[in-house]
Amino acid sequence: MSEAREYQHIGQRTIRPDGFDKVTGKANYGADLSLPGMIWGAILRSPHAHAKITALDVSQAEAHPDVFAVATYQDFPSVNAEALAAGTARKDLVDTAANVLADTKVLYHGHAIAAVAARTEAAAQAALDLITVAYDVMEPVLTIDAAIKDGAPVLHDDMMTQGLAEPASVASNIAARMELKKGDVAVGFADADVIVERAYETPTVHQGYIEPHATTVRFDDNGPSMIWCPTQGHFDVRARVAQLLNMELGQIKVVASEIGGGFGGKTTVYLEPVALILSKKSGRPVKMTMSREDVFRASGPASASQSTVKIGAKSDGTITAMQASLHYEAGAFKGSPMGPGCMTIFTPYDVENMYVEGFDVVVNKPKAAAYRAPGAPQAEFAAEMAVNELASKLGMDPIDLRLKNAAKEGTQTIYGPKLKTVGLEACLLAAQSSPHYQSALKDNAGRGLAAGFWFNIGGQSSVMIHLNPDGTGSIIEGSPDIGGSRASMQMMAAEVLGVAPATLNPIVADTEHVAYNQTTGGSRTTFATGMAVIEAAEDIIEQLKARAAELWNVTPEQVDYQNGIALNLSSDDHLSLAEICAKAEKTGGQITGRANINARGAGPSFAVHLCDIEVDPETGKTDVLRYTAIQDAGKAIHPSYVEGQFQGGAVQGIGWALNEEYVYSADGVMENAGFLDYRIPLASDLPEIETIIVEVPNSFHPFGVRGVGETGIVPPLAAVGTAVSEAIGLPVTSLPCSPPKLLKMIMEQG
Amino acid sequence: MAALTYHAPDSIDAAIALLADASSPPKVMSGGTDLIIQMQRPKAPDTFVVDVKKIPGMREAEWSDDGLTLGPAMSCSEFTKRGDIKSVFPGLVEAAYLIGSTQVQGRASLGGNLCNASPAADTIPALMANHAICVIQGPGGTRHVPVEAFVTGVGKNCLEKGELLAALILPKPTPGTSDAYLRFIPRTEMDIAVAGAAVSLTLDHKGVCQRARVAIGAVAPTAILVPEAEEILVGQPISDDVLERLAKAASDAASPITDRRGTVEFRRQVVGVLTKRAALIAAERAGDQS
Amino acid sequence: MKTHVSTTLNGDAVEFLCTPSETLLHVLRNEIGLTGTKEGCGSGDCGACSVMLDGALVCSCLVLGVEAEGSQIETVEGIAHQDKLHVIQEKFLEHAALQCGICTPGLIVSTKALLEENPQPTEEEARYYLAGNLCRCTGYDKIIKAVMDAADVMRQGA
Amino acid sequence: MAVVFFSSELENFFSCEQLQVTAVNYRELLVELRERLPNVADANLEALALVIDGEIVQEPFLATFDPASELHFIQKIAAG
Repeated sequence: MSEAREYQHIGQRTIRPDGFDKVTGKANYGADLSLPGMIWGAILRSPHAHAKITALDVSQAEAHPDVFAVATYQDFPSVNAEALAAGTARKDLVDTAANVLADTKVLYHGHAIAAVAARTEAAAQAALDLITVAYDVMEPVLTIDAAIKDGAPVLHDDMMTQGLAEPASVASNIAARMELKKGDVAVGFADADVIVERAYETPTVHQGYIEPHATTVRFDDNGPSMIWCPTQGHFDVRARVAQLLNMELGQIKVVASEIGGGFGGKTTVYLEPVALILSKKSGRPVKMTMSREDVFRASGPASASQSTVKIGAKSDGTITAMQASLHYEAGAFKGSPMGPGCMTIFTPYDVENMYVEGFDVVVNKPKAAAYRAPGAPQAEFAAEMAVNELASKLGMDPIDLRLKNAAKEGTQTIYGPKLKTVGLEACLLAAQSSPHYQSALKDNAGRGLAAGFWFNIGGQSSVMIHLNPDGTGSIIEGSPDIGGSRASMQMMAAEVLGVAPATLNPIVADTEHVAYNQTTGGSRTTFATGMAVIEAAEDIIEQLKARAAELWNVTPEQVDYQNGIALNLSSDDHLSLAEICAKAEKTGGQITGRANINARGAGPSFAVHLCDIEVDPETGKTDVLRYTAIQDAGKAIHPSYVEGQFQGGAVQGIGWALNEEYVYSADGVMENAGFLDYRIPLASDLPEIETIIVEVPNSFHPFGVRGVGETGIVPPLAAVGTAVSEAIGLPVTSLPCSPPKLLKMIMEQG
Repeated sequence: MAALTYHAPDSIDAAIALLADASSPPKVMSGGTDLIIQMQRPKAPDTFVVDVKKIPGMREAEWSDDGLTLGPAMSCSEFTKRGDIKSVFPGLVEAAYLIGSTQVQGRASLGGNLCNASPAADTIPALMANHAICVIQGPGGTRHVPVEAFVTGVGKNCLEKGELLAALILPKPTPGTSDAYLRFIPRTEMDIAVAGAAVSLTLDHKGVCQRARVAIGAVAPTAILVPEAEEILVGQPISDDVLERLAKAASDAASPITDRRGTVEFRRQVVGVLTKRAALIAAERAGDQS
Repeated sequence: MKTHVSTTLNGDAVEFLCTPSETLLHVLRNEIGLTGTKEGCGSGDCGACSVMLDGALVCSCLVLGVEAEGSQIETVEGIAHQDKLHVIQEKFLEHAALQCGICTPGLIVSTKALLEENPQPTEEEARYYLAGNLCRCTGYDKIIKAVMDAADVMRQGA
Repeated sequence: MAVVFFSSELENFFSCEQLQVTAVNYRELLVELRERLPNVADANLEALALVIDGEIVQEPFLATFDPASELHFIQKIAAG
């Protein structure tokens, strides 16, 4: 691919194909489907954060006339080896089962214990009172410190720390340890003229999608059972439910409804397997929804973290060593994003000596789920805060310091490979020359800058393109569209085929109508599913050439295809795509292009964010005055939705840094489980979020695309944290920068 | 959600009758923005709801020689659009404007905010600063209670069985008087007050304070008056020194708690800051009046 | 015991039965089947269920169905005329003011209320008026641009 | 000959940072590593992605490379 390439459609700001339904209320989301004869499910949740279940009696509920079915952990067929066809490790599956419906222990307040299905929503809720549970209440473990201290109550008696040189012999709350190194940090620190070292912490936060989890299911003995739900990966929902209920993949059809936000939080199952059990037992369709409170108490938050970072540099700004120790809360079951945290923390820097160790720690909170670049915001917050502190110690401009040490093509990452072409330097230079960075700062305000990195992934995508006899067509894909990706698919197919985007209708098909697609996550969809769309369109072109050759009675080699027109090279004849389709009947039937790929070569995306914040010295109240997000998109297919990803990530990061946090009581009850007191940013809290799209093409993608969805949430934590530090003249080490915390700092300093 | 009996009487007498012989615990509903959420809580008791919005006058506001007679069920959005009220009680209108979102203001009312008696209610300090009187009607007739005596505790008011809040009376302020209300919230909107302060001042033509009334919210089980603050202000021009002493008096009067919204130290400090800032705004407005 | 309620919904006479404890949101979605109005929180904190009730912008999760007796209700389904989108809807699409789209119906209803009340809002006025409509995808930037653009077009049209 | 680099995680298993290999594709690579590194089974390499000259290959089963290639095994990235 070439950067100078002229595009017909790519780079335009077309109207999204699913837009009309979404602005008129016609689009159907998770809670919008009802079926004839449908009944409602409800879930009994734990009132304790940590307890053994000593007795569970559902007989009264089962006996109640309004109740059609009751489900408990006992309804999961023993998850045996054969059941693991789709390849999930057994322990993970057991964890999933025990998270969906508790086994012998409840591990967080709100942990699901049992479910009932009844004629109405109200009847189902009421029937929960008929279930009796006896608990042996245990001390809750609510922080990393509490979890790793000697004698801490252990959540899982069989959990031995993985990744130790010497295998662990006693159970603990540390699920795993990981270590990455490059060069020798001891040598690096010995060479340093200046060293900064500091500890940081970030709170438990929630993805905060506005649509609560919901599902409507219908169990069917003689055909595939149907699951309707909002998910980032309906094929993975199918695999998980099949494993949990010992069913074959072919026995389950998952329909991905429109999805009201996910951000990583809708990549697992909560209600779906439970609803299917209830439907199987009752013989009726079952609908289940989470309340907003349930969403906060029992669906995937993002890990809280504790980090220490140490950085050494020469007086000229050359960084000689970077070292970090990272602890992540996994929630009730192992599996925090500690790994990617360790891998990303120092990736923006080309430094000889690096060392990172990470710990995956279980606590009595909901099982952490992915959240936009999982693990990276917590880790890079610590690293970027320390780098900015280093810059001020050296008396260097933070952009100059980063440019001096920036990762570039050929930089050896701490996790192994050398980077290919990346856009970090381009982003830093764009930041330096931005109007924002040139602008003056008002009193009581501070300015923060931070960089961020995320890998992005490729993986499996399957796409078919059907052409109709009039030349219109459908793009059948299997990547749930969480932010406008159908528009990009349409544009890429139209670009290759040389037709108008609106003539091709993109459809996110259910699990029966398209082959397996990996979950929409890892910023993979426009990259990987886009690659499949391009390949399917190229497949169509080969067929169009062959069909035209038949019509002209020449060989396909004598046919060229440009901008939607087939040209007969041995004459000046030409046929449009529509004309070829109109004659398809004569030349062998209708035309379908297909691609099943496992995409390689995902292009990492770097970002640099700039933030100005004013702090009221008498109250600690913060006000975001100006914000600019600069990121390498490789190539922006639909610039508006690329900007939207930058802006959305930036604002989620601003919320994380300023006001969002899970507030727990001593006994482990979340005290702010609602949008009133879990304070996500409002329209009135924010200025315009300025964006600069940098385009350093990814050489592995035909159009140069890099994923853009996740990187944007990585820089804001340190950009905001640094702006606040500058505004109050004190180092921020703990998020969120809530007014009580800031005012305390200001007053203690006097 | 609790089982619920709903009535929407069209007269005060009918409402009183319903409240007097209610089968289950009666709740008067105007905007319902607190009540409906409370009724949806698990294990919420069965409730006998009397919706007063259809009673004539309940959503009106009229001026007389005594001042403003306000229908307690008038929605905040109607109330805040009343230029005639805003010109006299800008602080009270600001307080009403701060209640929840635009959507919540379409329903919520001053009477509901008062009867719900949350320690953090925004309009209660502003009503107190403006000497508001509650007109209570019940089986035993009509009685008048000053707003500071109406609220008796967290979520508690002085209404007896069968009684309801029929009207609020806001005495017409003397010339040179104006008010202001400020609250602290972490965001710019949508939050419950972490601390609030309402100030009403009367200045003479020289800018010397003749009368003052200061009420603070969310720093005690109920909104409270700060008499010390009034002593500091009366007879003084509004100087920096006076404002600093005022702030300290408000902080000292506070007896806040630590909860998910703020700490004792934070609330104590911030309520003082808000009081002095509100006094400054009220003084400017009063200056324009005199 | 269910109560019979008569309303005017998006201009049509609509009658329904509901228990006194059912919210208008629940009635719209589950009794009448208009699922364009979304539930994000059920406590008036997110604005996804915004509707117009007798000319006032409200959260339908904080209204009882029985209260709607004799009322005029307007939901997102009533804003476009058949397939002709309202200017606000067109501008939301033009400016890519939605990503997942779950908050969009509430925002369209609220924006219409804003512009009927204040045809020429400043950006700050628009941001505060819409503060009760949470959006987690967009950071609000493109929403506000769409609102300001729609306001301009509507004023020219008026 | 292509060079395989082992991240410090994997060094715990192999006690070497890099290894020259004659293999020219993934399948040969696994065979060769099994012959030369006794503990390789414990490392569960099949669960890892292979990076070939900086290109991340999540599923390398069919991957080929040339004698000048630099190869790294890394964790598969899932993510939100």
